[in-house]
Amino acid sequence: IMKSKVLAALRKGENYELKTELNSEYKERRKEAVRRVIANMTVGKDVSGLFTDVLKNMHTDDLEIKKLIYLYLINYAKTQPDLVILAINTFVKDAEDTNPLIRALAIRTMGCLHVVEVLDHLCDPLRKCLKDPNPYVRKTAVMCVAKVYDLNPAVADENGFVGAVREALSDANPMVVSNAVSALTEINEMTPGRDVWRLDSSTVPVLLTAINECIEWGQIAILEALASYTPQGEKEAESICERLLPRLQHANGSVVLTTVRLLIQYEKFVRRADLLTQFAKKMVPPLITLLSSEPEIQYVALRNINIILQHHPKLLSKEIRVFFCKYNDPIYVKYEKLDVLVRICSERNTDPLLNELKEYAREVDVDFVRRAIQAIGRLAIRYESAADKAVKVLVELLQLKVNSVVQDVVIVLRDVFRRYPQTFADVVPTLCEHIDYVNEPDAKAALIWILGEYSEHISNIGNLLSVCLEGFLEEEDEDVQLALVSSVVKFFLKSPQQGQALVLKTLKTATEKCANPDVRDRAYIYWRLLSANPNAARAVALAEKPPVEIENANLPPSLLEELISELGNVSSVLQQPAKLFVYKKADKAGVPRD
Amino acid sequence: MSFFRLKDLIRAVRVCKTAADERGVIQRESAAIRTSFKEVDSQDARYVNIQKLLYIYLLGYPVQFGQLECLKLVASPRFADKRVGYLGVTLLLDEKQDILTLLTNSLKTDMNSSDDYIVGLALGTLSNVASSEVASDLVDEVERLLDAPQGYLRKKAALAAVRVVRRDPELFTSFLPRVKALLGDKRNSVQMATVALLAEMCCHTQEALDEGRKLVPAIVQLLRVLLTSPRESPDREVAGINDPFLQVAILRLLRVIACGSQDAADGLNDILTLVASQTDGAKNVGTAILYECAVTALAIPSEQALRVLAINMLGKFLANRDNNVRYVALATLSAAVITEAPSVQRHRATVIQCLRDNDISIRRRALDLSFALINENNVKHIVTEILRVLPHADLDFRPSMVYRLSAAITLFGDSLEWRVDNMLRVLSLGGKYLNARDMFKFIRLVSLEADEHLQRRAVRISFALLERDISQEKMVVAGTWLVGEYGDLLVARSVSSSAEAPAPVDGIDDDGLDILGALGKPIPKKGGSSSPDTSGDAAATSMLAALDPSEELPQAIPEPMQVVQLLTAIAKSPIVSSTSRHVALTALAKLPGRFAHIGGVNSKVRQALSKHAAAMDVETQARAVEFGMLLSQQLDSVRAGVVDRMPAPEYTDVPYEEYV
Amino acid sequence: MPAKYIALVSRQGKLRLAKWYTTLSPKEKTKTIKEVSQLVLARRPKQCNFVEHKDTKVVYRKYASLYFIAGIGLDDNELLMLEIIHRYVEVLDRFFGNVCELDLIFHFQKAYFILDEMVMAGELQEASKKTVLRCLAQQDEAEAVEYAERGWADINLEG
Amino acid sequence: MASAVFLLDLKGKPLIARDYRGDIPLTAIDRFMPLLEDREDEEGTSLPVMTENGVTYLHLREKDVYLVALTRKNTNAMTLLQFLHHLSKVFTEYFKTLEEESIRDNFVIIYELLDEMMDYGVPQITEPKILQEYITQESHMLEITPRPPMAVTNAVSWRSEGISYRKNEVFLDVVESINMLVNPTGNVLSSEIQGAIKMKVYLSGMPELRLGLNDKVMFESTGRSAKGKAVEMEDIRFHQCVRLSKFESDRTISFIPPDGEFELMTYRLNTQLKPLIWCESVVESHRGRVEYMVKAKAQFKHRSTANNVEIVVPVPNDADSPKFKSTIGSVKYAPERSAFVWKIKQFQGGKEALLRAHFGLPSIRDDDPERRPPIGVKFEIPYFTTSGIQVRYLKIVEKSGYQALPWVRYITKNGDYQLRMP
Repeated sequence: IMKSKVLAALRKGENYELKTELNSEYKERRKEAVRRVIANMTVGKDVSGLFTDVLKNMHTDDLEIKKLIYLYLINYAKTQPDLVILAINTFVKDAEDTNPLIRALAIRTMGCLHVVEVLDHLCDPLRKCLKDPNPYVRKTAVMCVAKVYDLNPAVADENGFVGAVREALSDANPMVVSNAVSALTEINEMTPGRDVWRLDSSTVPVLLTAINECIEWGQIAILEALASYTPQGEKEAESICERLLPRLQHANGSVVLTTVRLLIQYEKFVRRADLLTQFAKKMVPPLITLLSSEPEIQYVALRNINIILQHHPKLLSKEIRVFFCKYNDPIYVKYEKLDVLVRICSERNTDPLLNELKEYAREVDVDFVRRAIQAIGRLAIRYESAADKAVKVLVELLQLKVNSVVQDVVIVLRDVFRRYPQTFADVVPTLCEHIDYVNEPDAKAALIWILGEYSEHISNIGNLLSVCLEGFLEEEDEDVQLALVSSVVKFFLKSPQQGQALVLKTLKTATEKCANPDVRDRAYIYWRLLSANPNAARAVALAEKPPVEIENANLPPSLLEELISELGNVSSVLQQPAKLFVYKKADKAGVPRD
Repeated sequence: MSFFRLKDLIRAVRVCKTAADERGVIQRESAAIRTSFKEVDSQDARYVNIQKLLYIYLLGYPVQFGQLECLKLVASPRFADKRVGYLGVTLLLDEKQDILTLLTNSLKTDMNSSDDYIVGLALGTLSNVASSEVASDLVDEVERLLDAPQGYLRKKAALAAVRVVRRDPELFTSFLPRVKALLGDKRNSVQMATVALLAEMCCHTQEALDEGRKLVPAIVQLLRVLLTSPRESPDREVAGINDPFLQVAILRLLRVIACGSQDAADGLNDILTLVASQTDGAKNVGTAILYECAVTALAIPSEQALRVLAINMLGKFLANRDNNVRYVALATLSAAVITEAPSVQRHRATVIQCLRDNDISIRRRALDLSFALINENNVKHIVTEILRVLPHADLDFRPSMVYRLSAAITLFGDSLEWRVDNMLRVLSLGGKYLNARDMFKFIRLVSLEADEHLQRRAVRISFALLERDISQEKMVVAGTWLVGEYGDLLVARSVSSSAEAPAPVDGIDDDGLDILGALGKPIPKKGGSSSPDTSGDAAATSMLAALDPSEELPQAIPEPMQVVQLLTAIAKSPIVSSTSRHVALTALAKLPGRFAHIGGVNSKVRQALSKHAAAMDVETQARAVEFGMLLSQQLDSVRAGVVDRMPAPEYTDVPYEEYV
Repeated sequence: MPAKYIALVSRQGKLRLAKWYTTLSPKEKTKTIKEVSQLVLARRPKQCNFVEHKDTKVVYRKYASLYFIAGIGLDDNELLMLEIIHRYVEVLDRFFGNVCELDLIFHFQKAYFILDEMVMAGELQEASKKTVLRCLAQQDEAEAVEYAERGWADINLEG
Repeated sequence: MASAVFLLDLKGKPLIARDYRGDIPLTAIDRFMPLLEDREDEEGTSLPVMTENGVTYLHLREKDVYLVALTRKNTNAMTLLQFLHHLSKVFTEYFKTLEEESIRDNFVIIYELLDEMMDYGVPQITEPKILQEYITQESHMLEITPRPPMAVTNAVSWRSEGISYRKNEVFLDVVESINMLVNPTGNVLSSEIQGAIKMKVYLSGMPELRLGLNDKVMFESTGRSAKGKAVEMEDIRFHQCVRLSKFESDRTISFIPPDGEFELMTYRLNTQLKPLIWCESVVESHRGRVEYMVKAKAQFKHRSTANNVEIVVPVPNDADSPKFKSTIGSVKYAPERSAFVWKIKQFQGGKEALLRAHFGLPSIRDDDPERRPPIGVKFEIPYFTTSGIQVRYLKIVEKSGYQALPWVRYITKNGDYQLRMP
């Protein structure tokens, strides 16, 4: 019906049309057709049917066409390995071209085809290219060995390719060296335990020298390779570290972070205190500078700083202000900054941080506000000297009368109260004025806990708890139910006269009408205790509780050690061990599982 | 300040390359429009501005500031202004806004206009935004227009009346007396609108329904004419079928009217049979009519032959290659199961197959129908089939699947053992998705009767499952609770050598007060065949998802200390919910009593509890500290009765239909 | 058929028209349209023309680059809704003469006006294409006269 | 190691797909958008690094395009994100802007670049200058096909041999950007100087350059006393041409420069600064209108002048009917930024300026809560560095022995400069 429908009908025959064009006698039309084939391939249309027609154009003197056809081959070689053989001749011929760019292109592409059938034809050209006079060809050939090894390790071994790569480590050209390092690292990973390549005290200095000449990516490859090396004693560790220090001055954040990783790793071999202080001092400024990069880089940097801080808690304690959130920081950066802020805050700077957190708690994003309020609570629990001010800030926030803020504040206040029993009893009446805003289960449970704990400070406590009991069964939230059972029992034990009727009613409701077996258990245990021996009940229900410990957000030590040695890697960004997200080679990654 | 014409604005937006550019254009333009509203009071400007605003609205930007201006534009005497103004009203306003009261007057004036199209605009707007107040303010106008000489206005008035009745059903009295005449209107569109109006009224009030039933012959006649008379207006015909829209509307009306009325239904058997036999179902439009006809036939107390005809028709739909037709068949059969169970059951195999269709819409319908098909006889088969699909099912489906599975299992399962087993399967495969109430029901099921064999089985299976996987939340809670409560039944009779010599300190004080009187301590029945079946490590390596629902569930018979260990581990695990942790702490507190004859349990448990004494979670800390105190020596004399076996809960049954 | 809403969404997920016959807050409307478009755009060609979204059956049909979408009640006839959608498309096609997406972008008001002559209160109002087109022509004529009086006949008459 | 690199449009549809290792099915990219949206729903924010089903997705967004790298290994995430930024830089250099349209128009060359910049998932040559030497937008016949650039085969990978200029000149720009976060009472919460030395080098041959600064650390280490002020730079980062080990040992900045424009070094100073330009603001909200009073002060030496000062003050999204009165400069409402912009061409040190603004507000408002963005300030102060850094000398030695002229300019401007509103 619609105009474009007609067009759609025309398109049906597009592959047919392309076929004709690919076989056109005019070169420009053939070229345009190849372009369109690749364009279609890119957007996911199936153009595999044009394989032979595309291939016919492969023998060309037009570099662009050549590159496009190679691209086409990379895409469809796996599905049509038999047909790929048709292209081999051109590849082999290109690998002997007078232009090094073409030789490299041919070798690079053949390696990418992932087709076993190609291997036989690849060996001779590859051998030549590994010895090519042009370093551009050599750096490409070296990478190609890793591809061959991936496909068939035996072939790579038998032809002496791996040995050739090892030799390339002493090539005069830095890119050849760094690609050789990358290739060998890859090969090592493919056959774990085989150690095709191992750093030793003689190769390390060679690499440390090469690093100075390499481009940034080469430097990273070498730095990562150094991570697998265990220094032979203190002296060597010291000297390696000293030679690494200049890398901290590199403009590429990854060079910096990988260097930091190495320094931290080698630290354990260094005993001189002055050196260790110097390393730590030198690491700080480049880490801070990473925070001026693009947000994604900042994010990775912050996730890693979080890990580094668990290893070196004092490292950034003077730098708290640089982690203050900017208005336009993406939320994910703000979250990480907030985490770091709480982590590095010391007793000295709780004051400015609390002011800052109060500011955050007035922003629009509800999740961010919640985290800011929680952060205030953590500071209060961690530093007694900050508790007064923190509670003051929380009460101020309460008075904003923003629904979600009140909920979060009540929860945080409960935990602060648990840390400093009875200290803030005078705040409770103010809190009770805001009871109407509390309607989320978590906040309600927190409020009920406070009511139970501070019943003697609240004039209409009996009423308040009775009102809560009315909602007991409809409420259905077990945290609220549990809080109510405990609070009523505590209230009763403290004021038996006032509380008797309520406690009976509550326990009866909880045991007879409540479907939740856990709530029933809890109520039965209280009830049985109360009827057996009120003193025993008092001893249990009012048992003195030790001050809460801020659940330290630290990683388990073994994981921390693993992540420290993988700083910058995906694992340290996710803060998960690699085994949780890296599949074995045989397992299909990226295929949606049922 | 930029000031575009509408088409320029649209062009300006279309050339924007990025969302930010577009936002910029729109915000500049919106600011200009806001300023213009304040500074220029001219309908010409308003006319242009509101059209732009509507375009901006379509793009998803805020335009609330234009609401009042739409009302102002409506007040213009010009048709074009009203047309755009009313469009603005229907898009930017709704019945909940206070400023809508300002509209009533304009609507009233316009409904008295001499220009039919202006009246039409007012009726259309009324049908879109009227609140119950506006509806009652304007009901007289609508009533008057039902008698308008122009068919154009009669049909619109009838549909506006639909809205009036929807918002205030009591207003039907204004319209009901006119329905009969309107049904006989010479224009199909007026008939169609009237059919809709009558259906709406019948849904809301008994009086209208009674009146509607009296009109059955007239309505049937209307349909018969459509089916049999030669086609006069090819304009209303689709694929050779005469006004299918009116046909379907009438069939729907008949369903509303004859539902629950044998008399009314008796008058419909012939016409429905006629529709079913006369309509060609080859094309979508024919299928639409047959589908409506089948739904009506099954919904009303029609005669058996017709019902069979309807079911057969749907059965044929089910075999159709068109997915649309299969979809409606599955949907309708679900509704028909209640009354036509045996005939629908015949299609069970096809339905089960559809559970694996590659179209999520079909899968959803098939799932509904599968559940609807469950009865005492096939419950085992269908539950097994659904359990098989559960681990692969769409994530959105799972909560309702486990919910309905648990209902079907508890209500239709014959043996208690089968029910418990299969609930455990549901929990282990979909415990993340089960709601708490159903999990409670499962626990009640196990603890209700003093059937130790059953309880032993449940707790041993739970233990084996928990050893392998603690990621299914409700499984963890239920399993942990069972392990605590029935710890004594879980372990083997003879205690292995690992146990220390029994320490009298930890023993149960036999004189412990049975404080609530009725809570007799059940004497653990020792023994039973302690077959070593699938307990232990060998089975633990197999993935839970691979549990075949038709195979036996694994059971474990652990040592007492292994029980303490597992509960300690669950309480400590960072991946379990806080509820699981709470339950694990209580379960731990119960263990010294359950393993009274084993030494060292009390101290191990206290040690485990003490780890949580400074926990940030308030309930976790409370339990750790309170139970620690309870297990301390000073309360030895009180303890036994306190953490003894809990009394069985009361039990009430819920009918299956309430779940499904 | 009581439609709850009728919407036009482009293949790129851009909203071209949305008419609501039930009362929802602007936020709920936006959310519904977003979720429903995602559901519909993800459907493959051979699958059925229905998806479910909350308590609504979503009936959709693709015409060239546009998805016509209607949300209807659980008791309503989805097959007939497809016919109504098709009828609307036919009228659009005749009105614009070989309608394409651009027509509906530049003349979105017309698309609304046409819909308002065909569906009211969520019910089909007029099944006759001729009648709908005649009514529209007469209303457009009245508008044209007023444009002339206003002296800006060029605006909005021609894209 | 990247397995594949994708460029996607905003809906997540691939514009370009380059598979480097063949170990992840390319369909895995279909999960990218859903994953991104899930995260947004669950955590309120998308994340640059996400994992699902054994595949890690690393991405950044540039206008209406996502650049995504996929990997199945626990690889260096920082490296891959940096690489993606390099990609975006190279594309921008080639096509002026990186957006959906420019990608569609240039997909052939983008594939060529992707092939050149990464091999088997390992980043290779990413320097735009070098790439432009042999990957060009005109197509070539093989006989005149470019060769690999000298730079790749040289020991000095960033400079080709045989460059020649008639007039040998070097331009040095010392640019300091001030980052500043100030609370409504005027307390500076954080402040720092981000310095950069940018060069334009038009020199023949393979010149050796040495740059001298008034670097406090160097003065101290050589025992020389500084004439005038010496500056302690905190985090110095160099272009790869600078010999880092030389700098580490004796603080000498020596290098063979690339040809043309580049950034030689950056440094940072984390000192408590007084805001160079400080704005005090009062906001009065009423029903139907809102009024602003803004006082700006230039808090630097009288003989300096700030140019092109732009003070951006946020207003509600739905403000209308703007009216302004200011003692100097011009004011404009910028609804696309929900702000008004006060421009002062020249703002002399020590001066104050005053502005009053009045906006109308509609009677029916948006119901979203108001955000509280800060005031932003832009400015440039020429002939002035906040840190006091100075170029003491720039020595240029080339074996042909030509004379070359170095030119130096100083400028201070705003960086991320935010003044929170009350």
